[in-house]
Amino acid sequence: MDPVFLGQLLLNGIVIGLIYGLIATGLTLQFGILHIVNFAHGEVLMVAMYAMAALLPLFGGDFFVAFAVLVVLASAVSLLAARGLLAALATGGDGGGIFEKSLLLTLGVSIVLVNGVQQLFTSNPQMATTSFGYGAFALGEIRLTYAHALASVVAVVTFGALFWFLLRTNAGRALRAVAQNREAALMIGLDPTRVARRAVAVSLVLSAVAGAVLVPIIVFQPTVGQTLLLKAFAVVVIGGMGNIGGAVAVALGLGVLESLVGGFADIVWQNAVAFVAMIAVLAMRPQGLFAAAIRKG
Amino acid sequence: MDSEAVIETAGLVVGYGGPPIVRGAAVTVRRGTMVTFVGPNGAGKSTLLRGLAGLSAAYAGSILYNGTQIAATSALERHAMGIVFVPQGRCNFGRMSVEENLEIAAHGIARAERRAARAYVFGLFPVLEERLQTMAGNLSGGEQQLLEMAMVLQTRPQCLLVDEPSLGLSPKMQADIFGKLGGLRDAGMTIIVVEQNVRAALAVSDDAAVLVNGEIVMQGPAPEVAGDPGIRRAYLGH
Amino acid sequence: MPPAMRSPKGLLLLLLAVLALAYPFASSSGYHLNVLTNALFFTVLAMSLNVIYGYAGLLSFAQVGFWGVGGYVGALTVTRLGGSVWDGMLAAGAVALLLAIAISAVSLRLSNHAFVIVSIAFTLLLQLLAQEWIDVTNGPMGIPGLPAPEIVLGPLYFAFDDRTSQYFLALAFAAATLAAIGLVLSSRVGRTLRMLKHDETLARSLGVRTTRWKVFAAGFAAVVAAMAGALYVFYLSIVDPTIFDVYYTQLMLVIVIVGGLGSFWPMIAAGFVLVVLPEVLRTSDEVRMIYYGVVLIAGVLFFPRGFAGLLAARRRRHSSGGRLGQPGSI
Amino acid sequence: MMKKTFGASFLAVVLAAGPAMAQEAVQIGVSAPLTGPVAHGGEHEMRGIRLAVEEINAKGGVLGKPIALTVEDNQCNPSVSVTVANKLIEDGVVAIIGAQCSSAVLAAMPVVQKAGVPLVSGIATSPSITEKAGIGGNPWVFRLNPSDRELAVADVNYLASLGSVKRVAIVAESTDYGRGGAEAFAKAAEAKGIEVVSTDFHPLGAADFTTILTRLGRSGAQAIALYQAPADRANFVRQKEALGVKAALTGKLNFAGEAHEKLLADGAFDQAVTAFPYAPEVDTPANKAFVAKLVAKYGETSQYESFAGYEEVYVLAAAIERAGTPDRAAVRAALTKTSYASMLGGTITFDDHDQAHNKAVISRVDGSKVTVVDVFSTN
Repeated sequence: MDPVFLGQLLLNGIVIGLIYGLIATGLTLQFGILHIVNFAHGEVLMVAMYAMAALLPLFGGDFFVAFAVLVVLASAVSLLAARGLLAALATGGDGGGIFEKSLLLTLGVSIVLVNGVQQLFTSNPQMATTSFGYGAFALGEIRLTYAHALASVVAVVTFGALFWFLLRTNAGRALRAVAQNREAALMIGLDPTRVARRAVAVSLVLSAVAGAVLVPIIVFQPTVGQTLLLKAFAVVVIGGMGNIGGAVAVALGLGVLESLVGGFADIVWQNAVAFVAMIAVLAMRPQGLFAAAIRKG
Repeated sequence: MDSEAVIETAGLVVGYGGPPIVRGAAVTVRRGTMVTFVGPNGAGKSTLLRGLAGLSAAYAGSILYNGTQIAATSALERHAMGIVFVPQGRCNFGRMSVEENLEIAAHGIARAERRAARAYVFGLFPVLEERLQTMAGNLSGGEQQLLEMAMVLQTRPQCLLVDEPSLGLSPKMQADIFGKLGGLRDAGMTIIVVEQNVRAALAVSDDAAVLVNGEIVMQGPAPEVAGDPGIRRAYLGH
Repeated sequence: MPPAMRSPKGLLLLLLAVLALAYPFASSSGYHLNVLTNALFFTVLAMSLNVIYGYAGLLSFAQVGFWGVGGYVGALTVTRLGGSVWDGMLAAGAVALLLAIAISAVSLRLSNHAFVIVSIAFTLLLQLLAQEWIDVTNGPMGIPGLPAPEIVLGPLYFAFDDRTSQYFLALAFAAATLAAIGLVLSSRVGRTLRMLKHDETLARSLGVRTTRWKVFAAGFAAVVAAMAGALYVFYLSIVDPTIFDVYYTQLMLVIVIVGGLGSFWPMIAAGFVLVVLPEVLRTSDEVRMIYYGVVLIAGVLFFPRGFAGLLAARRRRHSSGGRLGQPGSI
Repeated sequence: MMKKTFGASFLAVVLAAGPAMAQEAVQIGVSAPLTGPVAHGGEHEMRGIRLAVEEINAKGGVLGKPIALTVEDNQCNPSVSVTVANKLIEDGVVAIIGAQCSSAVLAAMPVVQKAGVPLVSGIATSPSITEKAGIGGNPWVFRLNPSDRELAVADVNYLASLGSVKRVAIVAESTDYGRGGAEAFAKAAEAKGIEVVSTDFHPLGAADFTTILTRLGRSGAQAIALYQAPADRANFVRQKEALGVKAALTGKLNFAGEAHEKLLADGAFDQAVTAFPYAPEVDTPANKAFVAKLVAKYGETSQYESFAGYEEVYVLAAAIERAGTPDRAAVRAALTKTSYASMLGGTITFDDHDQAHNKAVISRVDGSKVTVVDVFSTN
C-alpha cells in the first residue's frame, strides 16, 4: 500500500471528521441535556456561513477578524435563540412531550430558514475568498490546505475549550450533571432550565463555528446545512445519544472511514458508511445507544 | 424540645397533573423532629413528600413553612429556602467522582465556606473521604445513599425530606442510615422520611403519619402509632 | 370518530359525496381535478400519519418512507414482474407491512423515542437505496413511463388514463381507505390506541399489550401509506427518489397538526384546505414553504389540537353555556 | 354546520381559481425549478425568458398581442412537474417552455401529449427525451439543445486533436444528468483511444471532494471530465486547486456565475477544455448584444440557462407567428418547420425526433482567459 496515498486519505478524513464533530457535539449536547432533536441545527451552520461570507469583505478577507466577530455575534444570537426555543418548548401542548415538540418546531424553523435565506440571497452558489486563498502546506508529498489546517486547529481548540468547560468549570459541571441525572440536579438545587439554555446556546455556537471554518473550504447554498446535519445525526446516534466524547470519537472515525472508502472503493458508498453504521448499531447495540432516551421516554 | 411547627399543611391536595393522589392532607412537623410517613404501596406517601418539596403540584390547600405560605413556589425556590429533597433510588451523578459530586452540590455555597461544608459532611460520613476519587456509580448502594445525603447536607438544610433511604440496603447499612438521620435530628434538623421499613423508621422517629388511599388516617407520636394494633398487623408483621 | 350518522351529519356526508362525484361533470378543468386528486392522495397519506401519531402517539418520520417504498414496489411489480397495477398495490402493502413490523418491533422494545429516531434513519436509508441501488431502482433517473391502471374483466376493458377517470379512481381509493380507517378507529381498536397514547401505564395495568398495539398501528399506517404511494406513482406515471422528499413529510405533518391530532373529519378538511389553498393563492414556492413552516410552528405552539380543538371548544361554548371540563370529542 | 360552510367555501375557492385567461395576451407557460437544489438554474433561465418576452412585446408582441408569461416552480421534482404542467395547461397556455431537469421533462411529457400542448425545452439533456420525442412517440416535445452525447463527442474530438491527453478520469454527480454525461464521455473517449482511468459518481450537493481528488492526483489522469451541478463543480475545482492536483479540466464546464468567475480569475481553470451549448464569449454580434443586455439588467453575464430561456421564447414566438393563431396544434405544426437563426450562428431546425442539435461551443482556458476555439453544429 502506498503510504503517501494512505497518509493523505487519513489526513483528509481527520479534517472532515473534526468538522462533523463540531456539528455533532452540538446536537449531542441538546439531546443529552434536553432530550430534544434539533432539525434546524444545520440551518444554524448555514446562516453562519452566509454571515461569515458577508463579514469577510468588511475586514478585507481577514479570516481571523471576521471569525472573532462572528463568534461574538453568534453567542449573542444563540443565547436569545436558546431562550426562545426553551420558552416555546415549555408552552402547553398535546403533541406528546418535549421530544416530539422539538422535532416539529425545529422542522418548521428549518423550513423557514432555508426558504427565507433562498428568498433573500437566491440559491446561487456562494463562494467567499479569504486572505489565504488556495495555499497549502506540503508535508512531504502530503498536502494540507491552509483552509483545512485552519478548520482542524479551530476544531481542536474548540473541543479543548469545550472539554475544559465541561470538566473544569461549575457551569460545565452543571451541564453534565443535568444530562446525567435531572432529578439529582434538582435535588441539589440546580436550575435545569437555566442549564438547558446554556447548553443550547453553546451547541448553537458550535454549529456556527463549524459553518465559519467551512466557508473557506466549500461553496455553499441555502441547503448546505441539511446534508451535513444528516451526517451529524448519524454520528450522534452511533456515538450514543448524549455522549460528547463518544460523538467526537465517532465523528473522527466516520471522517476517516469515509475517506478510506472513497479512496479505495466507490465514492457513492461514502454516504452509505454513516447510515449503514447507524443501522448496524441500531440493530446490534440499541440499548446502549438509547440509554439516555429510555430514562426519559 | 421546641414545639414550633416548621411545616404545617392544611387541606393539601397533590397530584402529577392528572387526578389528585393525596387529598386533604393536614400534617404538622415540629422543628427538630423526625417524622415518618407510613402506609401501603400507592397510598400517596411519596407524592405527599414530593408535594412538600415542590416536585408534584399542589392543586388546593396550603403549605406553611415557618409560617410562610409556600404552596405556589417552585422546587428550586424551596431548595433555596432550605427544604431539600432526597429522592428514592440512585440519585447522584454516576459518571462523576465522589469529589465532583460533592463539588457540584456545593454550587450554591460561597467559595470560602466550601471547605467547612466539606469537613462537616466528612465528619458525618467518613467513608466518603476514603472514596473521594471513586466514580459515584461504582459505590455500593449504601455508600451512594450516604453520598446523596452528604451532597445535600453541605448546604445545612433546615428541613430534609428523604424518600425511602433504606431501599435496597443491607440491614446493617439500614441501621447505619437511620442512626445518621437520628443524629442529624438530634443536632436540630427537621427530617421527614417515607420508609417501607416501618419498624426501623419508627424506632428513631418522633412522630408518624399513616396514609391510606391518599388520605391521612392516623397521626401522632411514633411509639403511639407503632403501638396501634392495626398498624402492627399491617406493617410490623405481628 | 364518525360522530355517528345522526341525520344532519349523514345528510351533509351525502351532499359532500354528491358534490365529489358530480364535480368532474360540472367543471371542465383538468387542472382543478389534478389539484383535487393530489388533495385526495395527501389526505390519505396524512391520515396514515394520524393513525400512528394522532392515535397511537408515535411520531413517525417513516410514513414518507413507506409511501416511497409503496411507489417503488408498485412500479417494480409492474415493470419487472409483469403484474398489474393492482398487484403492485397489494405487493406494496405487503412489503410495507413487513418492514413496519420489523422496524417498530425492534425499536419499540426500547422506547417511543427510539422509534422516532429509527423512523428517521429508515427513511434516509431508503432514499439512499433509491438513489444508489441503480440496478433495481434505476437510481436518480427514476422509472418513467408507468402504465395507467386498467380493469380487464373478460371482454370488459377500462383504462384510467385521463384525469377524470383518475380522479374517480383516487376518490374511490380515498373513500375506501378513509372509511376503513374511520371504522377501525371508531371501534375498540381506536379507543385502545387512544388510551395507549394518553396513559400507557393505565393501559398496561388494564392488561393491554401496549407494544403489540403500537406495532399494529405502525403496520396499519404503513400499509395505507404504501398503497397510496403505489397508486400515486401510476397516476404520475413516474417514480424517482424525490418521492422520499422531506416536502411530503412537511405537508403531512402540517395537515395533521392543523387538522388536530387524532381527529377525523377536521383532518380531512385540513388535507383539502392545505393542498388547495396554496394553489389558489398562487404564492411563490419559497413563500409557500415559509408559510408551511410558519403554520407548523404556530400550530404546535398555539393550536396544538388544531381545527378539531377549536371546533370542540366552540361546541362546548355553544352547547353548555361555558361549562368547562367536559371531555372534548377528540 | 361547520362542514357545510367549509364545503361551500371550498367550492367557492376552487371555482374562483378558474382559468384566468386573458383574452388580450398570448399565454405562454414556464415550468422551471425556482426552488430546490438547482433553483439557480431556474433563476437564470427566467432572466433569458423575461428579456426575450420584453423585447418581443416592445416590438408589438406576436399575432399583434403581447406575450403573457405564467411561471410555475417545478422544484426539479417529477411529481411537481406533472402538477405544474396540468396547471399551465388549464390556465390556457399556448405552449410550455422549460422544465429544465430531465426527470421533470420526462414526467411532463405524457401530460402535454394527452392535452396536446407543445413543450419547448432548451436545457434538459437526457437522451431518453430524444428517444421518446417526435417520430413514433410524443410529437409535442421539442428540444433545442444538443444532448450530452453530442457535446461529449465534440469535447473528446477536440481533446484527441490536442494529442497531449491520453488518460482521463470522469467525475460526475449521481443524477440523470451526471450519469448520462459520464456514459457519453466514456463512449466517445473509447472511440478515440483515450483511456478512462476512473469514473466517480458523487451525490448531488456533496461538500467535500478531497478524497476523490487525492485518488485522482495519483491516478495518472491528465484530464478530469466533470459532469456536475455548478455548486458542486465550484467546490470540486476550488478543492482541486488547493490540493494542487495537476490535471486539466474538461467535460461540461462553464465559467459563469460569481463563484466560477472567481475561480476562473484565480487561474483554477487553467488549461481547461470544454464543449458546452453556450459560452458568453462566443463572438457573434447577436450574442455580444445579448450578454450586454443581461449585464445591464442583472449585473451578471449570461449563463447557459439564460441563453436557453431566451432562445426558447424566440423559437416559440416565431412558431406562433407562423401558425397565425394561438391554436396549440397549429403551433406544434409550425414548430416542426422551425428555421431560427441562433445567436451562436447557424440555424435551428428540428429533426424527426424534434431535436434541434443546436451549436456546441468549444472553449479552452489559458490562465484566466477563455478562448472560444470553435462553434459548430452537432448534427
